[in-house]
Amino acid sequence: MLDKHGIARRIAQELQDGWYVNLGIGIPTLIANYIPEGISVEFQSENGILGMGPFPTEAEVDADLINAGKQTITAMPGASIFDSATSFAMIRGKHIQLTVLGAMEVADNGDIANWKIPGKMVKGMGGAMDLVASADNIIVAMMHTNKRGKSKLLRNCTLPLTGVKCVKKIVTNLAVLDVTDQGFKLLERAPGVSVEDIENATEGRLIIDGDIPEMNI
Amino acid sequence: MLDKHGIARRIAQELQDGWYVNLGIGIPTLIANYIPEGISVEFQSENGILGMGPFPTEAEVDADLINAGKQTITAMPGASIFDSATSFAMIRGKHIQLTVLGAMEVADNGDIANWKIPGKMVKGMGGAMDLVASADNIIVAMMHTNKRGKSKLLRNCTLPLTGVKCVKKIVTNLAVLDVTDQGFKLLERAPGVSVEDIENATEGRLIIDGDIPEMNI
Amino acid sequence: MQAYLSLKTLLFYIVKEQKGEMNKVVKNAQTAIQGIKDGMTLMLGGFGLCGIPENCIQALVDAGIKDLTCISNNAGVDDFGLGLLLQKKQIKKMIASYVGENAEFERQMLSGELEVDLVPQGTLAQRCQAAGAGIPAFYTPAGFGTEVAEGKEVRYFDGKPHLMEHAFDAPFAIVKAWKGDAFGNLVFKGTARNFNPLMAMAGKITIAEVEELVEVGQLDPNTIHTPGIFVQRIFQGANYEKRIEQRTIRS
Amino acid sequence: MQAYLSLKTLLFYIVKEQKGEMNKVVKNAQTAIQGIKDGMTLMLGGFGLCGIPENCIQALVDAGIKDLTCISNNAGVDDFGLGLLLQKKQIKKMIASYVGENAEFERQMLSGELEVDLVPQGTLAQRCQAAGAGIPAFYTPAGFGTEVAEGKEVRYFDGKPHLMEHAFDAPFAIVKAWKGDAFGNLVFKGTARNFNPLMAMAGKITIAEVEELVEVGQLDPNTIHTPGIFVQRIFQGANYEKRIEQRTIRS
Repeated sequence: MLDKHGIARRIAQELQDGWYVNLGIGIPTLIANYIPEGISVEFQSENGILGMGPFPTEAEVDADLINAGKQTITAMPGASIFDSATSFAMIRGKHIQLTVLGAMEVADNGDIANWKIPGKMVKGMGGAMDLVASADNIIVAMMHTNKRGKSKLLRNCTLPLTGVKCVKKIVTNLAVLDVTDQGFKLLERAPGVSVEDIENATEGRLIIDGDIPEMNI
Repeated sequence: MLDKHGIARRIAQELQDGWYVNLGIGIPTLIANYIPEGISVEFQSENGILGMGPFPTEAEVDADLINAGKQTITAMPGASIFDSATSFAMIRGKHIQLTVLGAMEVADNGDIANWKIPGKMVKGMGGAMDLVASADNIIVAMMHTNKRGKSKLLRNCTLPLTGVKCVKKIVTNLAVLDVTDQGFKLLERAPGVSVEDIENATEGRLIIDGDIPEMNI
Repeated sequence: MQAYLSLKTLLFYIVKEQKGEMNKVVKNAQTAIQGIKDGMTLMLGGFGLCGIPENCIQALVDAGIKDLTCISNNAGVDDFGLGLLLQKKQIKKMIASYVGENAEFERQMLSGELEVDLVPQGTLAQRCQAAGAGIPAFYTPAGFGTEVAEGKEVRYFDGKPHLMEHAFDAPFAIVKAWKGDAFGNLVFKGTARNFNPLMAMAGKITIAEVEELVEVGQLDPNTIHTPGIFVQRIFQGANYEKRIEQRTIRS
Repeated sequence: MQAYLSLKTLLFYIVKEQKGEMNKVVKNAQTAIQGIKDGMTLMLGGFGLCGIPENCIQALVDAGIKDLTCISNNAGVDDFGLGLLLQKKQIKKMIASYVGENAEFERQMLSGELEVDLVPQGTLAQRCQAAGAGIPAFYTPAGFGTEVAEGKEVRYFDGKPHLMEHAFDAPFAIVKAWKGDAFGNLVFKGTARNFNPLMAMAGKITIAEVEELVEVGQLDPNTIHTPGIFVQRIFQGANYEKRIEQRTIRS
């Protein structure tokens, strides 16, 4: 079973040289720490920067340089700054090669819910609806089950949707899965996790085709 | 009767302090030479500059600084440069207070034709269609009749239209006229021009209400 | 760019350009917000607390203008940014993409005192830009199949569903820039740019507060982010706190 | 903006960013235009002869690629700019707003050899921007009641008629900038900016030729006009003529 850092590390293996990547808040943010050797990617933050660098040192902190999570950041050499319309032009116009975000629920047709729990506080969708509606390559990074042990990989989402039929791949603490027309296709098991563990934790349609290898992580 | 410079001088009287103005090619360009004392305006050229200055001296010529007529220009202090989308955002978004352009024909309902003569060479509309469709304040600067003596102020345009019901005011070599729901309303006569001269040169509906003063120019 | 003009030309023209209506400088925030009335719709620049018009927000609090509809990506925090207007219950309706980090906001929303319209961030940005550019409506894929799509026209392009979204309409926009001049030209710094240039284009009257007001001609025309035509009033603000929401440090 | 990063941090990260796929530098125009085939649609930046990709146009002439559809505000003059491609009859269709000043263009159009689609200049710009921004369609008042409106959807907003216009679709865009770096970041000079940043956004593959290729990190992130994400290939051009169409001098 993976922890949050393990999930980030596994997703980092998906990165390809030269990609522009948008990382959501939470687990996705951790991915920046695990970029494979020999791979160069640029991180976009939708509040208006491309080429986001690591968090600043105390001396580098600048209130005018933050990411979409409102965290202080740095700019890498070759970075560029732009307004919010240009930022979402990059997103909507499919200039970003990979979007990684968290989710509360994913359905086996690729629907995703991650912005609202009716009856509870609604914080808003931020840029998530634009990201999921536009990106060709969306990976969801999340725990396989919620705090009450209920599966987050469902036949149908129960929460208000963020986007329909958009998620392509899911990396959880238990598994790596593709979203296909027939449902979740199990690709890899986390270290020490059995196919049965994954079956038990998955409510949506699960396709198990042949031997399922353990992640190489 | 006015010459081209006279027409430009009369239109310059319409300028108000603080206005942003787009001047078309031809007579309109001459207006910049007759800005009244105590009035500050900024000229926009739709290829992407606000705060266009006079033509350059030989030493100032820069191939990367031209106006929409492809003439070399200068930039005034306080000028700004932008791309074509931003430029037409200014135009379409009604940020320009006055647009002056030439015309081949104007109808008494405000229709304008100035981009195409069927069977002859078509040079294209450039930015004229955007300008006339968007500007709240459009003045046409032109000769009252064409080279064959035919009126250019018509009941209906005969040439392909550039825009419909958009012209607000016309300044010709003979007169100043407003476009109203009832047709061209004669406001002023050019020096030495009679009301009858103007009636003879105007094919569209002409409203003559009371004494028509001579221009103060 | 000043180099394009000879000194002689420059001196000849600069005198008359510096005065009159082209000079948009007002005294302070209090003067700048004149004309903003109860019940109006305002656009306010900023992302989180980054690049927000601190001086004008305080002036709106001081002036006690109420029943405002505020279009802004966020709603500040409890004791800063738009949170200050929320505390005094001056906001009737909030149009935003993300409103977390604000307990008073939550309380007012749940009690029904505050109306909230949540808009996807990219759609929010594009609706501002469209307003400034005279584009009344456009199509975007964002929000199809979600609550956001309710009541909106769906149209397919290349087989993919899109929603029709409309330009915003705001009599006033308030933005914050790094530098500006008397003509209203603005330059932003870092990610404090965000929604500011878009909202500057969109306001019928746009108020810009700047950290530094420079002489006309000091800003390079090539690097101006917001041409002065989009700004109607400008002033040099004071006492910028520039509060940081998430001070995240690398060890 | 480099000041935001300590020298230590900078040196730590700069090494790995300089190589690999993020480095978009190609050798020259000939290499840059690889993949452009007969019959393709190209966007080409520039207004008149100002800010046109001189090197790539020459490379297209040399490569003899034909039946091209060119989206460009103008069509050059007889012996420069796109006029060079017209001379060799490499252009099948021209999408532009203004095509005067070109006798060969006129001849080909009148003889029916050349197909011409005239688009209002603001609509042309917006259709490029929309393509880059993933906006498939938008509404504009330009052209209502004219030939341009033929076959287009008319829709009223606030009682005013608008036409629906679609985003362009171009596999290649070719732009010319003043400075650029290996990541594809671009800076333009003066009115040579014009359509270039919009077309850079719109091309599936965007080729940028620049007068000066600078080191990554040299361009101030705050003043970059086109972020590198929009550019796939870049090279430093040579022998720029920068011909002036109307050399107008003040006495």
